[in-house]
Amino acid sequence: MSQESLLKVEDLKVSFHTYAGEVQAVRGVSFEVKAGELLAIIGESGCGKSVTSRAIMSLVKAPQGEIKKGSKIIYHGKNLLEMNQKEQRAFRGGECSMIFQDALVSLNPTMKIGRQIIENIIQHRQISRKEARQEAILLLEAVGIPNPETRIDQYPFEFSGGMRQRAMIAIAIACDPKILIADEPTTALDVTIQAQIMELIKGLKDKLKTAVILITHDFGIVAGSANKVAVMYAGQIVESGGRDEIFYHPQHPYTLALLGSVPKLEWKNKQLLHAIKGTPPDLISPPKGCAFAKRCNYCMNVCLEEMPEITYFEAGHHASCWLHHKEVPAANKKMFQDDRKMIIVNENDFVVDEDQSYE
Amino acid sequence: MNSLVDKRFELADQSRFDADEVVRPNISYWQDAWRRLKKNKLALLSMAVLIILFVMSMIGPGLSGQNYTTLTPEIKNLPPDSTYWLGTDYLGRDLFSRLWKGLRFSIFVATVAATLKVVIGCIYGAVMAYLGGFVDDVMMRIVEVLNSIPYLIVTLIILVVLGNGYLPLLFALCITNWTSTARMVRGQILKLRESEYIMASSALGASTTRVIAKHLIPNTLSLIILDMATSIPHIIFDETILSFLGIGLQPPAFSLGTLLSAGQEAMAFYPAHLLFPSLLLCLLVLAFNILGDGLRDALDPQLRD
Amino acid sequence: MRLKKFFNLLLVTGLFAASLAGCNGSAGKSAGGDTAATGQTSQNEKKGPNGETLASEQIAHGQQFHVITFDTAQVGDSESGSFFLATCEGLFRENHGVLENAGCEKYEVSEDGLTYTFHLRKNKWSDGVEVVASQYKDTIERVLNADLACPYAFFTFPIKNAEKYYNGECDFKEVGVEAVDDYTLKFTLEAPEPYFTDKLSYTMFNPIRVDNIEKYGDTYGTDAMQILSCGPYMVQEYTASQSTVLVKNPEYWDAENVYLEEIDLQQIDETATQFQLFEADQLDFVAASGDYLKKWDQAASEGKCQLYTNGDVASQFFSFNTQESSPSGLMQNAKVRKAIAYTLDSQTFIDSVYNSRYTAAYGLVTPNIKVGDKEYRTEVPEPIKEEYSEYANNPEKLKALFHEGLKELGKDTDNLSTITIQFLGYGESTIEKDIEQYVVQRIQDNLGIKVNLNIVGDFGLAHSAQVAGEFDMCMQVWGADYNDPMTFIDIFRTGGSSNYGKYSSETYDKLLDQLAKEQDNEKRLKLYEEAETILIKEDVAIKPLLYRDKHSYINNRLKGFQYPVFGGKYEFKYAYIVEE
Amino acid sequence: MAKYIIRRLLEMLITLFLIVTATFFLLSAIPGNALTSKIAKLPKTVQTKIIQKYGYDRPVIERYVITMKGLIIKGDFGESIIRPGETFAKNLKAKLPVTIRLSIQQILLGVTAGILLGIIAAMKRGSYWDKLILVGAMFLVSMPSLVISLLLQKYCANGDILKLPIIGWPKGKELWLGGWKYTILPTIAGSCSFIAYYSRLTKTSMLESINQEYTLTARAKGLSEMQIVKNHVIRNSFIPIITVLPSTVAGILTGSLFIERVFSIPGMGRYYIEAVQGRDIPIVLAGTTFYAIITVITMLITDILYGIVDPRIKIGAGK
Repeated sequence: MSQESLLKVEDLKVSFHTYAGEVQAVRGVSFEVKAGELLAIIGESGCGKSVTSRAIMSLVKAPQGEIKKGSKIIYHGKNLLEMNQKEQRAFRGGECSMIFQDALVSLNPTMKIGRQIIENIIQHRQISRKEARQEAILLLEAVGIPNPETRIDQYPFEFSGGMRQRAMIAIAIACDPKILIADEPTTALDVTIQAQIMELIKGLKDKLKTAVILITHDFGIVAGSANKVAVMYAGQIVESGGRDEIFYHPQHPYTLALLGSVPKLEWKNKQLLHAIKGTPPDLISPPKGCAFAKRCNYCMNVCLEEMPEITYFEAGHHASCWLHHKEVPAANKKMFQDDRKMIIVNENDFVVDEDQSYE
Repeated sequence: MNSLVDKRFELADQSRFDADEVVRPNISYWQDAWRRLKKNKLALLSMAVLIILFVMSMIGPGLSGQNYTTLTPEIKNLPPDSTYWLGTDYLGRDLFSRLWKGLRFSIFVATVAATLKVVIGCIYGAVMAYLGGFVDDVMMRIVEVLNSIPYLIVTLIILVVLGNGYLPLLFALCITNWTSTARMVRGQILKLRESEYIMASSALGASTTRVIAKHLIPNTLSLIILDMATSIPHIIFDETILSFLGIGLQPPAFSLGTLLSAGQEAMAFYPAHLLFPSLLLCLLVLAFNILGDGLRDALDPQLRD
Repeated sequence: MRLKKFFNLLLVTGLFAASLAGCNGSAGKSAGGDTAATGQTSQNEKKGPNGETLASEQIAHGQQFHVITFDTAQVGDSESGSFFLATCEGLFRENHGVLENAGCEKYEVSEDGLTYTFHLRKNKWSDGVEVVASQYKDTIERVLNADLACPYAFFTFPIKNAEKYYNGECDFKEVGVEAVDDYTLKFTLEAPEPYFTDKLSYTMFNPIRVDNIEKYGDTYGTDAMQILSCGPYMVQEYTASQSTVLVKNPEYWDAENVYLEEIDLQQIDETATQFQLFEADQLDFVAASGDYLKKWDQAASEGKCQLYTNGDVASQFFSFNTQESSPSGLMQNAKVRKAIAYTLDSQTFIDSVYNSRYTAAYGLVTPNIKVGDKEYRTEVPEPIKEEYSEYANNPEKLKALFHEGLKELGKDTDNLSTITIQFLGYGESTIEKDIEQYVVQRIQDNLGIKVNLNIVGDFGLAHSAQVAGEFDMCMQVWGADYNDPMTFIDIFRTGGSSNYGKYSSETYDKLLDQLAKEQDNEKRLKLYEEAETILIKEDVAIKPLLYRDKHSYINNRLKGFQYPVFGGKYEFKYAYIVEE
Repeated sequence: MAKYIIRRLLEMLITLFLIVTATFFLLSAIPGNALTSKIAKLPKTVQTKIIQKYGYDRPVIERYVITMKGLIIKGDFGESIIRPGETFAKNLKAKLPVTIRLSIQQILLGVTAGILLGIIAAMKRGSYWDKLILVGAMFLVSMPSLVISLLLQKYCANGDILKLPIIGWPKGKELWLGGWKYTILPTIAGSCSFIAYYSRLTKTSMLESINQEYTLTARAKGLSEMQIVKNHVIRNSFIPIITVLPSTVAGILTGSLFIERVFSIPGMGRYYIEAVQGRDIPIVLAGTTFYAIITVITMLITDILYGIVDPRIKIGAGK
């Protein structure tokens, strides 16, 4: 952990200007990621996790999208947001690349897979088209696509869903990026293929020492692969820490609620799935207190009025919740802890598969 | 102190608020579309222009109080003055009044013909899509044949068989235009029928009527509205062309097209006779076009964020 | 749209009745005052027929003729006629309204008026072949070939046995045409016809070259380049609907009196464009239209161009449906018809809606039509001019007359507004159609009855409605086919094909029969007068409206250019360009 | 592929047959025919002969059979009724080059300028350029081509600004190339609506492509805007453009009627409309067939093009 962080995001704020008003999609997010580390950002859809990843890639489109002043995305000591176009482009695809959610729409339907990979290689490396093609074949092979020589000249619609996502990964890793952002890479795929894809990403991380930012809403995926987890809600990180801390000692009611909503094999008593009541707040006019307050079982008066402070726990684990305030009555805290015990029945819930699953 | 602390950290009364209330107001598709349209200044302006034009076409002919139907050659080709605001035409009729009266007919023809076209097209398209198979093939072939016969012949024949007047003209204008709507509706319904949410809703036991009412119609409606908005300028032009060829509306009835073709004959000496109808026609078509564009932007769900 | 103009032409002017020329009494007058006489030889190469200084470049610029066919036998319109006036020489050629010998040097008519002997001039085709009498005979044979169905075949019917041969009832040998020798041509007629020579001046009677026709077979008549010329000019270049270049024909017998070296014709559809080009000296002559009239009349009076006015031989009138089956069922009564007819004054009408262009008509036969050498219209007063003035602007008198008529029909009513009559209108342009409303207004204002105006914008439809008698009154235009009042009077013979109102009068028919036999021009004049009066004044089968006219502007540098009354729209033979 | 084209051509024959039949009977149903004006004032004997010559004394069905027989045996619909001896083929030879050149020039100018402007508008979305193009296109599309032509004639031809001929068309040796000054005004007048239409279409289609996820992917690869537009957006946004091209091509044939009339150009459009108005059945039938063949063939070409541009579409793979 002494390692220097590769990418550091500080107080990232992103807004979108829509007809209805300014949507504050990301409201002061900070995190960092080190080489060879996998950071999972988890949250419901619309919580700003994808926007965060796109902000890192400078893919937030003006004029609707705006990265607020004071936001910093520091890579190798340089603020990406202050780089010029050319440097940004070199960073995108070269230093940092991205795997998108739905490969079907994220690949150009009218361009052969090979060209889409080669395009990326040529853009960032000084090699000929012919060499790039060889490279592309190797890449396809590396991501587990059979017959890469023929596949390279096919169009995306000729690929199956899993194959497409593999091709997408091949594009992403074509230039040996230092950072890889995977935005819900497996959402559109079925379970067995999900596992294969995740294994592939994990393998890359270990082999190439790539830093991976995994955006997902699925704890199951996080459990098997993440080093660190950040839980996002309504444009903010509400809890962040090492995987085990988040899974076994969640400190934020939202994290707990998310964990509660994951079905578990070993639930014996026919517990119902804990759905989280309500829906996320409108980010055009975010609540002045805790954004989760109105959906929270432990909501206190203060939660509705003031933003909670950040409470730090063990190394790197922190959460923003009033429950951890020293003046909170023990009864309230106990309520939370009891619920936590009930939900996290078995400590092995999420680790079962870690060693055997993806084989 | 305790009491103070207690109050702040007391559990909030959950019944005081509804977790769902925080939800951003659930704007329906149409509200959303309307909201988008409202943001489009140009579209709003054109809507205002259309309303003004519509109102003027209703009250305009009587506004100057001058005669616009009786031929009084003694006062023909007068320049604009305080009595005849835009002057008189080649037979001494008040141009100002005629302009609005002609506009009334053009608007009337365009909207009614567009509506008719859309209705016929929808029914035909829906029947094609719904019945499918052999019937679809035959009906598509009919559309194909109709598309390949130049509309002038079809129009001529209709005007001949049904005679002169408003109704035959309306009928002729819509009959030559409906095929595109039919094709579009057919395509859209076929696409929707395949789509997952419709399958899902039929699987959940929704009746056919419900599927049609709840899914097919709303999802086709935006396309139909767009189709109508874009056909109106086309139909206005078509009507003009027919009048110009002398097979459209016959005097004493007249439209902007008739005024335009009469204006063209008088152009060299009384440019105003061509200028004003042209300007009005341009304005009308322009407003419809811009509104159509605005509607497209507003109704296209792809741009919704 | 050109076709519409073509329809208009057919409608307005008959076959050869050209669309413009010489009203206002006598033959065409040009403000430029060209009184060129043919046959005069130029004393000096640089001098024109009247001693003017000729321009070094003798090129005239005109509008493309909308030629429908290049087969003389099929010609039935004045546009095609214009083409053949320039490229062909018939027996006669019209010069300032007078027929002059052209293809024939002289001719004799027998006492009984049945035999015509023509002595031909020595003339050559553009390929050097002599023009001979048998080529004229070939023409008659070809025109009478029923398989070709030539529209104006009936012009040859006065020739002995011609109609029989046409109907396949006899051999061609029996037809009264004979090429006595190469330069003598003889026609024998069925019955005397005083205006036979007038008919002979038409395109259809031009000599033909059978060898040339056979050369092109079925395609003959479709391309100007196929035509062999025996007239003043020949075709050098022709692009359909676009342009034609005619050049002087050196083989023409009168070539030394042909001044123009070249005639460039170009298609210009829009009137505005025509005037734009005329103003820019790129077009040498242009027909007046609409409001251009005022501007260019003014320009002509200032000497900026030459004004050419002349009456056209076309008459415009309303026909009343004289049958009981007419939509209103009232039109069989002459008093009803008269009351309606007299609501509208022709003079006020043209003053109001036509800028006083054209001539107000109170009769059927137009000016410029002759009986013998006398002009009919100057000899015979218009039948209703006087009577009309009694009724002019007198609604009470008109209504009384109308009631009288209704009483005779047993359909009198106090409330005239319950009566509706059908007016079948026809017009090419919006303006023409609009004008018909004026008529409606006059009838409604004066009689208080309702007039339902049904304007048909399509010729075919209008004609069908006319033939079917779906009208109480309909607008009709008739262009003269030949230079005799008969061309007009004959329309209303019982059962005539253009007698849409189905007018039928024994007296009238009898007069027509009498006329067919009568050779004495004085007597014929009387008979015509009688017939016209019965038709218009007594029976009111029609209401005359106006006589069309020719009204054109010619560039100052172009002299001697003519608009003939018959045979074609333009006559280039006598034209020349002067130095300005 | 070949099989597909053959099948399509066979289908085309059926469609053409239906079109010819429909046109024939529809035209025959109207009172009056091409002879009406020709014979209106002739005596009855001659009228009968002429009617017989063109077979109008026979029942419609018999005329139809004769026409179709003629079509099969001689391959044409016979000669014009209005202009004796003239056939459609002969006119086609003279007038088609004119129409084709006019059409090509109009389409080239209209479509390329339209697409270019559309691309500019899409790439500079929200800028003054975008607004200018939008407003300009709106004006052009809202103005009748007649008015545009008249304005051009009035202001570009009389030497004030430009001195261009206001009428005429190159002929003879210059039929295909040369005589450009004659073609400038008609080409501009005729292409205005295309410029307007295609610029709007291109812009919409481009924006749609730009909003697609794959554009984001391309951007994530670090490609420049130019590269993205060139490599990813254009090809995809051309698909809808290609689908409307054939209707443009087919429509221009009769669509340039006003242009041909105002500029006195001897093209097919005018010829055809005149034939329709004159009920010259042989010519109308031939013209309609010709028009339909062009429509069907352009549709076939579009389908093939479509397959080239969009690999997802397989030509000939069923419906």
